[in-house]
Amino acid sequence: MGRLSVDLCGITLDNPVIPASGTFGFGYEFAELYDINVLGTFSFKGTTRDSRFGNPTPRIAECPMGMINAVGLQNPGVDKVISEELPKLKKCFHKKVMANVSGFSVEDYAYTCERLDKEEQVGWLEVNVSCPNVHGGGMSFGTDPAAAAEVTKAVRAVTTKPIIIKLSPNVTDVVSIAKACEDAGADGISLINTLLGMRIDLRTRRPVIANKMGGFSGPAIFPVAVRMVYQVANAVKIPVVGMGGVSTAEDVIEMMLAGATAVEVGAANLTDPFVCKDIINDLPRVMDKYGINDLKSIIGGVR
Amino acid sequence: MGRLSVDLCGITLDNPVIPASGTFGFGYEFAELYDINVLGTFSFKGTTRDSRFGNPTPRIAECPMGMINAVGLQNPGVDKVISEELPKLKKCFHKKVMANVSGFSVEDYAYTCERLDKEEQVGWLEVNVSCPNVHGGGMSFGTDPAAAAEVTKAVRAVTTKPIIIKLSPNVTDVVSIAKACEDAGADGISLINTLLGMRIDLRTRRPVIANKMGGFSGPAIFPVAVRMVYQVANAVKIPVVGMGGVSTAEDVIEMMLAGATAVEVGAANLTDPFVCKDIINDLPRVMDKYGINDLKSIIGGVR
Amino acid sequence: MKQGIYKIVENYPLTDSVYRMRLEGDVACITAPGQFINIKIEGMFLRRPISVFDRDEHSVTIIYKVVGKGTEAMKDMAVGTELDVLVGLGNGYDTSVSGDKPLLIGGGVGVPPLYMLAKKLISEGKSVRVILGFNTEKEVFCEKDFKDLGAEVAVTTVDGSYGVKGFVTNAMDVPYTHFYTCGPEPMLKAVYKASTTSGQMSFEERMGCGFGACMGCSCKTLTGYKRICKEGPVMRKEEILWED
Amino acid sequence: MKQGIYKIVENYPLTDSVYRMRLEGDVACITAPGQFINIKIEGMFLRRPISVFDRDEHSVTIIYKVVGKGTEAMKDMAVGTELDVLVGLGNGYDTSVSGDKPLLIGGGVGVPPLYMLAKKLISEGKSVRVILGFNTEKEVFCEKDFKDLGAEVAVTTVDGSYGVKGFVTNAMDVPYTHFYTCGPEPMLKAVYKASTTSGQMSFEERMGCGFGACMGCSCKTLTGYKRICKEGPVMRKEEILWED
Repeated sequence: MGRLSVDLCGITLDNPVIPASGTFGFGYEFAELYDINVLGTFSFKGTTRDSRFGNPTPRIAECPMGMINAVGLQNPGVDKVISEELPKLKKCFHKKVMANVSGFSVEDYAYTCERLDKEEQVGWLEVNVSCPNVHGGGMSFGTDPAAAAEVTKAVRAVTTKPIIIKLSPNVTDVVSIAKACEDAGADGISLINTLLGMRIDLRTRRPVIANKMGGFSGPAIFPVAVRMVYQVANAVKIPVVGMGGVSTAEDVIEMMLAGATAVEVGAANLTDPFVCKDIINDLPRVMDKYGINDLKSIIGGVR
Repeated sequence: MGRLSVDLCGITLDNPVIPASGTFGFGYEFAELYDINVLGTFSFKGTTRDSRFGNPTPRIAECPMGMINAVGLQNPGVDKVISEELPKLKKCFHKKVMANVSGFSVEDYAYTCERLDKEEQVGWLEVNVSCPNVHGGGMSFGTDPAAAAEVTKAVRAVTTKPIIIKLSPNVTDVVSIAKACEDAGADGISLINTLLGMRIDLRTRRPVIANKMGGFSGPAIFPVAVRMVYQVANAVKIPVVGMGGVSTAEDVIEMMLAGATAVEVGAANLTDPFVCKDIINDLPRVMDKYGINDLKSIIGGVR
Repeated sequence: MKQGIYKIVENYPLTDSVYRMRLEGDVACITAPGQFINIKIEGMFLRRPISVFDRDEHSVTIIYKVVGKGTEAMKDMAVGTELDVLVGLGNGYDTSVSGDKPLLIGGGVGVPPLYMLAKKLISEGKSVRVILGFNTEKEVFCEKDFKDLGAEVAVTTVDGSYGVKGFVTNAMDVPYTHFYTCGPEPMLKAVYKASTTSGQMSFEERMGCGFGACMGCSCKTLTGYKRICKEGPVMRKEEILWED
Repeated sequence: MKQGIYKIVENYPLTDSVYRMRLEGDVACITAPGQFINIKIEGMFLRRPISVFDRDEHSVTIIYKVVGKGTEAMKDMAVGTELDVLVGLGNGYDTSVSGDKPLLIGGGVGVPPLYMLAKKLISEGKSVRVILGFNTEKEVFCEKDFKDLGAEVAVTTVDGSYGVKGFVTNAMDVPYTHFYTCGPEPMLKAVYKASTTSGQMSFEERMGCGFGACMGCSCKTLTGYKRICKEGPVMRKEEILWED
């Protein structure tokens, strides 16, 4: 194992950098830009039982150091993901991929995860109980410890692959939800999903986003993400995947010091398509600068 | 009443611009810089029953488009505020001031508010149930509807001045808390207080802030603030004072469209001491640009 | 698609709010008229997508309207400034199906992408007619550019202060073999209705990435869901599904 | 305090990481040595407080160390760049109590504010001795500036590569009437302990506003709570309360 490598739920990552779900499609668009095998892994576009178009447009709003999106889980449904997307991905990506799953009922989650469990290339199931953009959808599971635990149990029953539960920051007590997921059999926690935000167009006096509110991401939310990663990492024994506004190698290190075993990069991929590759290339220099020999040695290293 | 004026709980403000508590001291420092009577009003430094030094330093951290503070309610205590600070303020400010109050028990809040109720210059009591920087302090009252209602009732019993409850954004359901305060007799709601955030110094591998976490404010949090103001303004009948990242006349208008009757300006005062004066001067031009004749006509005007 | 650093070599106003900017750098991946570039602007999080007006061997020219903070910043940029730009985005117009008398219809800031298209069609020996629609005389731009290419140009203004009074559709009663259009959605709908041949229409939408990653600009078509930034911005008339 | 736009007229390195910058503008409100200015830097939220090295009629000179993103950006700023700066912040040193043989003790980036102080003391006819402490020879700066004023200068380096080997306290065994110091907190503590007279010490703290509004930089003293940015940065030896 190299100085950048980490172990995430029993699978070795060459480095901790993981493009986040919804910002990297199913990988092959980015494979036209660079060899995506340089990545630790990536989390593919949030997949549901059935095909979804998602929300009406506009789905995107500019914010200071960030953006709001309200895509609403557009995806072709799990069957097409398996029959069409994964074969395309296999041609350009030779590592385990993280399968991101959303649902509208406990049964939905179990159905989708059961199918993805059979896919050899899927290394981890990242179970999103925190999408802010679907009414009556994943979000409600992520704001209540009991509901999040119920989803975790249902998924646990249908897969032996590592389950990582992706949590929402839009809650009073993220630690209680993380602990409930751990107790219910989760192998890891990833956080934070987007903050719920809104912008209004002064000209039209309408919300910029057709769906009114949406998920707020980008460097603006980094301090909230570091805080929640720190809180959760200090409360659970399973690994934490940190995300939220990460866009530099320094941010990756800060997240890992806070307690993250691996780090997802989201919105930054949309404004700088090469950002993950650049972060990976930059990490050794930044590690040297801060006297870090082996990246895994700093996980949770904040004093 | 001019085209900028609004009515806040029965008191006319010449304009809706209010420097937020903790960023404007007791006013007289800023009075050396400009005539603070141009303001709608301002909310003075969070006052508690007893004198407090607050948290150890460092109390401040830089963030992308924002900052974290963990001052921890440093103030001379309500008796000295009345005997020393208010007389100084009276010399330079001839309008009603908003008294910001924090506490560590329901009795604390009532004690402090009862004393401030007798002060003629105090126009409104802004009751902060949301300070993130005091352990076992105001924050816990602001994360539970019943506790927030209890504080509201206790304060209601000791004052006839308008009570504005200042809410935290670090909650799952801000609307239920706002409604509980309204039902308990609040005359207004102000939000959002700071988001809980954290930064880590890569050199020292310690949190930048001595208290580890602190309140995150600045333009970065504006989209979260607009969202919560919109949600609360659509759920309660009492006026909402919007704040969180406001730094321009455009931001004031966006907040008012979202539902704010008046708008507090916080962190921006710290990086640009003249910002509130500048916003007030700039408002007529920006109103003209967006076809707004009378500012109060746009309150809650988002379609 | 290519990400690169491009240097501003021209940046000047055409009207009160419309500016023309030329950027020097590697433009090899701009392969079709109707594509766009996506510009990173200091202080903005999202890039600003702007359609390509023209390209030569070493530079790309765009024409943009000042509508918000991003374009406000662009208009004040000095010649010599270097910008981080994604170039060669979107599908662009297909000239192979134009027939010999294509009609190009642009409205406002929908006009610029038609210039490189007209140039290509004319180089292919086709007889190009262009309709440029504006609100009023002082907003008119680029008429001469199209005339200099050898296109037959009609200008319409809503208030009749210049050219034909009314909308672009008031000038569409001419013979043509295929149409190409770009402009605000109400205009696209009107052109769609008034058109009597096959055609291609370029759409606008708020974008996240501009290169197909985020699904921010998806739309429904008769041939499935498409991303305006990737499978678009140009759609065939036959596949368009108007909502509401 | 005054907020104004100041133009960079000089900006050059003194050592690998220490830079000297001169800013032109209204400096009338810089009234005492030991005050600081607070600079707005594009892309940073908080201003960067930097102590004043010197001022003349129309400009202020600062010497700053590159330690993070803000100062990293400053070192790359071109002459001619205009900056939004708050000037005339903090109390500054009081020269009226210095006696005739004041001792000035600076460590690292604590050295610069002592320059304007030395200048003022010398102009008042006092005999000024200065101790400048650094880690190693290549980090030494400003020795000549102080000598040119007519001060007696001793330099210490921790590794002995230049001047007296050791800490500033190794050079304090001289007669003096009052001391003035600025530097990292461990040095201030050592000077406090080693000193045999009254004195004034300048403190550093992370600041929010820099002008007394936010209580971000408060400290406890024997005479009550003080704001480093407003009642400080200079404290009297007699009032200092060392915590932990």
